[in-house]
Amino acid sequence: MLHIPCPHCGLRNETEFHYGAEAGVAYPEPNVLTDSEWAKYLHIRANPKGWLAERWVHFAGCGRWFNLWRNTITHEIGPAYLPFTTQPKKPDNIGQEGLKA
Amino acid sequence: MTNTHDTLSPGTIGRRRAATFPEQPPRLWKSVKPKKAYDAVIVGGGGHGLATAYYLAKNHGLTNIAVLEKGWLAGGNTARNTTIIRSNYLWDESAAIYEHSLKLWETLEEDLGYEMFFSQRGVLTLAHSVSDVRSKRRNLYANALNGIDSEWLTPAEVKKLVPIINISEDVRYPVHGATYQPRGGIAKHDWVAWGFAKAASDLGVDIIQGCEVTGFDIKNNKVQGVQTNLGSIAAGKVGMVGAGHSSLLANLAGFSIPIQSRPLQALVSPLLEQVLNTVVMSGAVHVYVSQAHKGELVMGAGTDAFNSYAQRGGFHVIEHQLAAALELFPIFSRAHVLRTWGGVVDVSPDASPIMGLTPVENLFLNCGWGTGGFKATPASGWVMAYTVAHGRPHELNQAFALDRFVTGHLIDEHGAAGVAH
Amino acid sequence: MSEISFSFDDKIYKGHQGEPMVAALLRSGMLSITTSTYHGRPRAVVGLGVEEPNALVQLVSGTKESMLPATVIEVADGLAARSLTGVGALPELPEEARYDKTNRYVDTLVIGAGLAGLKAADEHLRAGREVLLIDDQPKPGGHLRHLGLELPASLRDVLAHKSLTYLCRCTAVGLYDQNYIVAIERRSDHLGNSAPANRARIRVWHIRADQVVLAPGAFQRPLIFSNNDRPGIMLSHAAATYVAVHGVQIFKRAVVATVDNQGYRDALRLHHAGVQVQAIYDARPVAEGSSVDAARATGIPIRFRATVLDTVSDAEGVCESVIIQDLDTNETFQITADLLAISGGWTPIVDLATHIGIKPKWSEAHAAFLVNHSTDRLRTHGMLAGDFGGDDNPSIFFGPELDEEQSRHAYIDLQRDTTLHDLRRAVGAGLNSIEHIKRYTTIGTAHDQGKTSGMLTIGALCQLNGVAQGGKPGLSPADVGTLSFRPPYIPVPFAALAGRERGPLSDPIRITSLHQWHVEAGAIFEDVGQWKRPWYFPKPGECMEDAVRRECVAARQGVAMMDASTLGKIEIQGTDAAVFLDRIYTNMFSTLPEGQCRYGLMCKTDGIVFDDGVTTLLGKNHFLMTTTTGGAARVLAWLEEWLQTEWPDLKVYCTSVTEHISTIALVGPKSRQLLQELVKDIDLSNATFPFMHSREAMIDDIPVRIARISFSGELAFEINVTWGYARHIWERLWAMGRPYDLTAYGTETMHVLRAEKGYIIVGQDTDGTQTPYDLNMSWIVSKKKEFIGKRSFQLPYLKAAGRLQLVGLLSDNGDEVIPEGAYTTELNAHPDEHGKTRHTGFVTSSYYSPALGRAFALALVADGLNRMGEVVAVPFGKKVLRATICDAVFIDKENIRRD
Amino acid sequence: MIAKETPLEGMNMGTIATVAIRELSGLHSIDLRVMPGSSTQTAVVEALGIGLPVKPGQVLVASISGGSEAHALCLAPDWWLIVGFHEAEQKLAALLLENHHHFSVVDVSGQRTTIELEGPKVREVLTHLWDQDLREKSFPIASVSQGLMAKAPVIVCHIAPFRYRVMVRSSFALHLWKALVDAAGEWV
Repeated sequence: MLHIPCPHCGLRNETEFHYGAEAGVAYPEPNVLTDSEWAKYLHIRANPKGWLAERWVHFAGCGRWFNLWRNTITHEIGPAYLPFTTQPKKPDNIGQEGLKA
Repeated sequence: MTNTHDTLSPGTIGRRRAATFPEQPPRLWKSVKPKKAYDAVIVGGGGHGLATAYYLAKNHGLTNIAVLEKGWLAGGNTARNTTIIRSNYLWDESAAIYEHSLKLWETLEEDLGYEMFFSQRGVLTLAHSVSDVRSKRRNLYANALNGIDSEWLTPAEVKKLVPIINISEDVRYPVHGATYQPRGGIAKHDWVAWGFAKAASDLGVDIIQGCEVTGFDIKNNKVQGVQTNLGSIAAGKVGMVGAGHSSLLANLAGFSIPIQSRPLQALVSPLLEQVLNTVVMSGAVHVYVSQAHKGELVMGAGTDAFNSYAQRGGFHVIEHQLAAALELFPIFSRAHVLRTWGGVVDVSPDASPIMGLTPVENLFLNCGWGTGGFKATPASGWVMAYTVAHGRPHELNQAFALDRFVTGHLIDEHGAAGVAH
Repeated sequence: MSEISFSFDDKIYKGHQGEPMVAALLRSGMLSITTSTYHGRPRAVVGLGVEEPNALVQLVSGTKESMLPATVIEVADGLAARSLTGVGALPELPEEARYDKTNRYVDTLVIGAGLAGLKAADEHLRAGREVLLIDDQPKPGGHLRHLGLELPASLRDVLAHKSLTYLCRCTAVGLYDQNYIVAIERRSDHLGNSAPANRARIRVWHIRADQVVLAPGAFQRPLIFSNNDRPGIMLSHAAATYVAVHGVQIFKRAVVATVDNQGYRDALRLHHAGVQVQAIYDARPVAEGSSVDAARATGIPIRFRATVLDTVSDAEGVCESVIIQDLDTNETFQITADLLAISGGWTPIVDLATHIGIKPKWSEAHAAFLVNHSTDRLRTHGMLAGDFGGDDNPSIFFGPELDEEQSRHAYIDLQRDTTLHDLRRAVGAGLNSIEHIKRYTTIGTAHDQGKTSGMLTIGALCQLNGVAQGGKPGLSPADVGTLSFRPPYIPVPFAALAGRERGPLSDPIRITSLHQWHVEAGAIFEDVGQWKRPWYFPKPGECMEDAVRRECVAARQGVAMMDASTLGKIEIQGTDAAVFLDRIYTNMFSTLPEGQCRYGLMCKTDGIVFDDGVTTLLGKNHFLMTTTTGGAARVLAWLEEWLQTEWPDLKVYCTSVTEHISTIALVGPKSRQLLQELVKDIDLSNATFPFMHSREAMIDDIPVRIARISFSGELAFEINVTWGYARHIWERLWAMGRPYDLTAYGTETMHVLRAEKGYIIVGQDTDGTQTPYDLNMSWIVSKKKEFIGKRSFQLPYLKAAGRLQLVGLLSDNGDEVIPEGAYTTELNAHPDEHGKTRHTGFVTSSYYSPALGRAFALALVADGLNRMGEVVAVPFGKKVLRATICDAVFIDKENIRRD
Repeated sequence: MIAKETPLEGMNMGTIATVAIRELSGLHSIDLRVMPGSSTQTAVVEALGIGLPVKPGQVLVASISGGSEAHALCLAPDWWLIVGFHEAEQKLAALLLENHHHFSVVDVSGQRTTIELEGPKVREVLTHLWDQDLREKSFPIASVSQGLMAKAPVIVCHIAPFRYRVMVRSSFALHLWKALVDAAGEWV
């Protein structure tokens, strides 16, 4: 049960959120893209081992979308940030529970 | 060797000893150090990778090959799944490969000369609502046309087959019926991998553990070999069969694939007297349960919602799953959760695997099996061996090519068939 | 302590209220309490708590728990248990106990109320923090309790602190990310018959702590020698505790085999309790410390570099004498003993720490894996952190070298009956990972999850690999690594984890404002997601088919009404609302005049139909969107996602009003006449209130919004009213409708009526692979604007020829309703050599139509729109029907009836 | 006047000595959406005549005409639920017609019903079903939070000492009622 920092409501349990995969993939101008570029937008999202900037929506709370740095190996949670704001830099391992990514 | 193991259960209440396993052969496989070069290298020593190596050697005569496993052999999803085997998939393309797999399962123990506790005890897939019944029946009709054994059972027939199931109308999601595939069943997951490993090893395949691929040598868009923590290994052909880590391997080779890695959890109970001789699945309430040979209940959950490589998930997923299980099987209330664990499954957008060629010549891909890869182990190895050997897909994996995401020809198993366990 | 009676294997025993069941059994002389799982060897209790591998029982009384170690069962009056051989049984009796769950947030959670845990709690309390202290024992004190000692006064004060909550009988079973802990509190079993009926038997605690302190203590470990499983062989700490604290007097002559000073301490306790300790055999070359000195002073013979090699049993298999080996000379000798007390060192309980991925580190000095961890969030204390206290200087010794035959009886995992020989075979088979060896031998997979056997396995592998490599020392435990520990720390009943989510509470049941009316009217319900919707309303004696036909006829010929309240409803307001809807829907909404309604279809970015519904322009920049029942939450989330993450510049707000507005569909040629009797303030005639228009009106002074929307093709009105007045409106209509024979209908009739008109149900006539074109709805795809999903229509496969297209299907035999889901094939299709028959599509909806007087169906058929009039086969079961492809609209193609 | 029905029809149980659970019938409520800090928000506040709490999670209690109390609940940065203020819509009607103001007002009185819990055991009952932090320091009086209770979407308000309100979607109300009664099993 991840404890996720909603920028508006504070820390809440994972069950109040829905996951939205990689953050920062903007909706492209569809009609200038080749089929393969369009397919990339439709289907391909980053899946790194380590820190991932990803989207979450606090569906059971304030209903707002936000972005979050999270480590996919250690489940460390990094900073959250709002859409259309500057992305905080990728966190160093903050050593939560002493784990190293 | 099929269908003989279930009779071990006395089926009566009373103290009994647990069933035992037969003795293992004196040697399973040789652990070796990598050579400088191979004709083909398979990256990933799970069930699929080992099966690929075995069929490359057996069907295609390629024996100068190596399987590279970064951890311990078959320690990934092969060791972590709930071992359900069935072929009653909705879409023709899926049905074809899973049925091919089931046919291979039916002779696999003889073929490999190795016992795997493959037990065709039947798989029940429950329907809990009017729309659930509709889609399950469609599945049934599709199976009939594809030559796959599948029957429709009424709630009373379900009860007859699995007496401990609660078919009362009063439960939150009552049983409205079920599809039943009698040829479906389970096998002992570790032994399946070990069987392939032993057979491949016996045919001269090098099995190399603790060997992590850190890069690909690619020249003129053609793969030349792999870099590993144990040094560079030249290879004429490379198959990527890395399950949860597929997208990382693809990135190392310079391309992206539509894969997200998710935790998938499962659990097991202590040994119990036999109460369940059939595999029971319910996508609607997230229950996948069988009782293994020795007597433990083995249950699968759904995937956790987020990407993770941690091989663990949230406990709420387990709690929810048990609540659902007790609605169906009140008798389980006194069973215990002994152990929970998680795997890393690679999920594709249409919940179907991705198999075949990649943008890099002589580099082949097999991934995206999501929650359902165990049952496909033999066929996956079979068609990947063909693909690696011939440099083109087998007819059974043609439809599962990477380019389907560009053409739009998805094989959407979660749209209609529910969860692909 | 009051004396009580309990039964074990149908015999009555006396015990002290609250003492461990094994203590009472041992005191009664009951030593061998079961036989082993596979080998059938007699077995007795070995340990003190959850690490116990042998003494498994099933409760026959109370909740009939399927499997528990008798070491953790507190005896109470009326308790009844029976022995198990490692295989539990599930009684087919209803579970009547209550289970519950609770959530707790706390500054500091301390796990373990031994000395280390209590001291940590004290520190945190002094720092002004709130502390939750949980411990799996009935009383605090940890090892002190096993020594029969009271807590020092200072620690009693800790327990009394106002900022401390102490939960006994509460076991932390899992440590999860961000300091989330699941703990299991046993609340009533120890009370026996006097437990209150409404008391939850087990409470699951979901704890989130800013800081977690792990002070779980350690298990004593056994040694590996031949016949090390015999009754009479016990961990020394357990033996001494049963004898010295619980008054067990069945042992006369003891031998202690040790690798650390704990063996001396326990030897002293046995000695002081009157057991004749014949000797202490210490595998170490030398030992120092106060306990060693004290043992010497009592005159107990001590022999170094000696350990136990084998045991000899009596006819019952009980330990009678012990064979000791001199480790330097390999000489052996035999000594009689009815108690062999083993002290193989300590194994700190690393389980919880490893749950979140912390790797324990091997410490040579402690001969143990430790987790020495100190961060802001998580700290380890006590033995886990290496604070073994006392004067210990343990040796890394797991047992003497054993030959082939001896290894066959040298048990590593008592529950699984796995021996050193099994390990040898595994290593010989080429396995070198401890995970492989575990899987090959099944060591560590039983009820105790290897609490005592795990470390023995590691030790044995070190030895075996040493031998294999032709010299000593072989591997260090650090090279082998630990087995992975997974939650839960102890087995947890399914029932506890299901908690309150049983029966009707297992998943929410959603009901509409009219639900109670439907119940009273005898409706049969269907589950649609979490909703209960009336499926049909049978009159007495009617079957479903009868009821549905009657309801259909009423709607087409008279007037009928249904509860459509489950449809999702979303208010969409703002100056950009129309622009927004144009992007969301495939068709145009910016051209919709005020007061009018329009059907819309939405796709996902992949071009696949996702939801549909009617949207009304209520006023300037103010829309009311309806969605499918199942799609309500999905669609609102979809709208919000685009607004928030792609188009924040659009001035649009969306608000769900699904429950605020109840919807009653009044359908049929007589609906206008009936409704007009209730609606006085507006004229319902077609001229002033045309199709797809919406009007505000009053019924009995209640404001309603009426829309001329028809999902049946009939003249129909949708009456929208706030939840609290819905039942009044419904009942008024019902009363007024009596002369019209107003008929209530359910979802099945709704499906028939809409299918007769070729109206799709997303999710039934689509399966997640259809574009609007496939549904013969090119008319709804705007060419003039961009919208979500449009680009994907250009993908090769989505515009390819031969796609499945929605058509009608009429079977030759009009009485036969084709099964939904059945596939179509060419007329002369036959199975190929693989037994496969090519199909051309499938039936999505199929009903008997009273209006048509025959059965009809909708189907998705390859290239179906170009194959009108062609005959296809529909095989199912043993039957093959013939059916003709036709237009999907079966009734009133000219749309005359709706006005 | 025709009586308005409520999802729980004024059901109540328990006792204030441990915990009392009752439906509060007929609370009027509107959803207000407006950009925080905008001139429109200023205009809305002025028209309403009551303030709006600034941060999600805050509740502002305002006296309104007739001596009754209205509660303004901040649910998200641009989202308020205003409870017990019948004239709110009317007060904002004129403003809605002004083109340059972007905000929305929706009557949602029927969307939810309110269950009030009161008594010394109230927190114990709630913590059985509510996985959010109810400690005074995290959720003091005049706090509000949205979440899931027994899987039903709810808004929880801390109204007064040992008194909480749970606003639940009407379709889930009976389910939640049963869950609360079950959770209170050891006290009522």
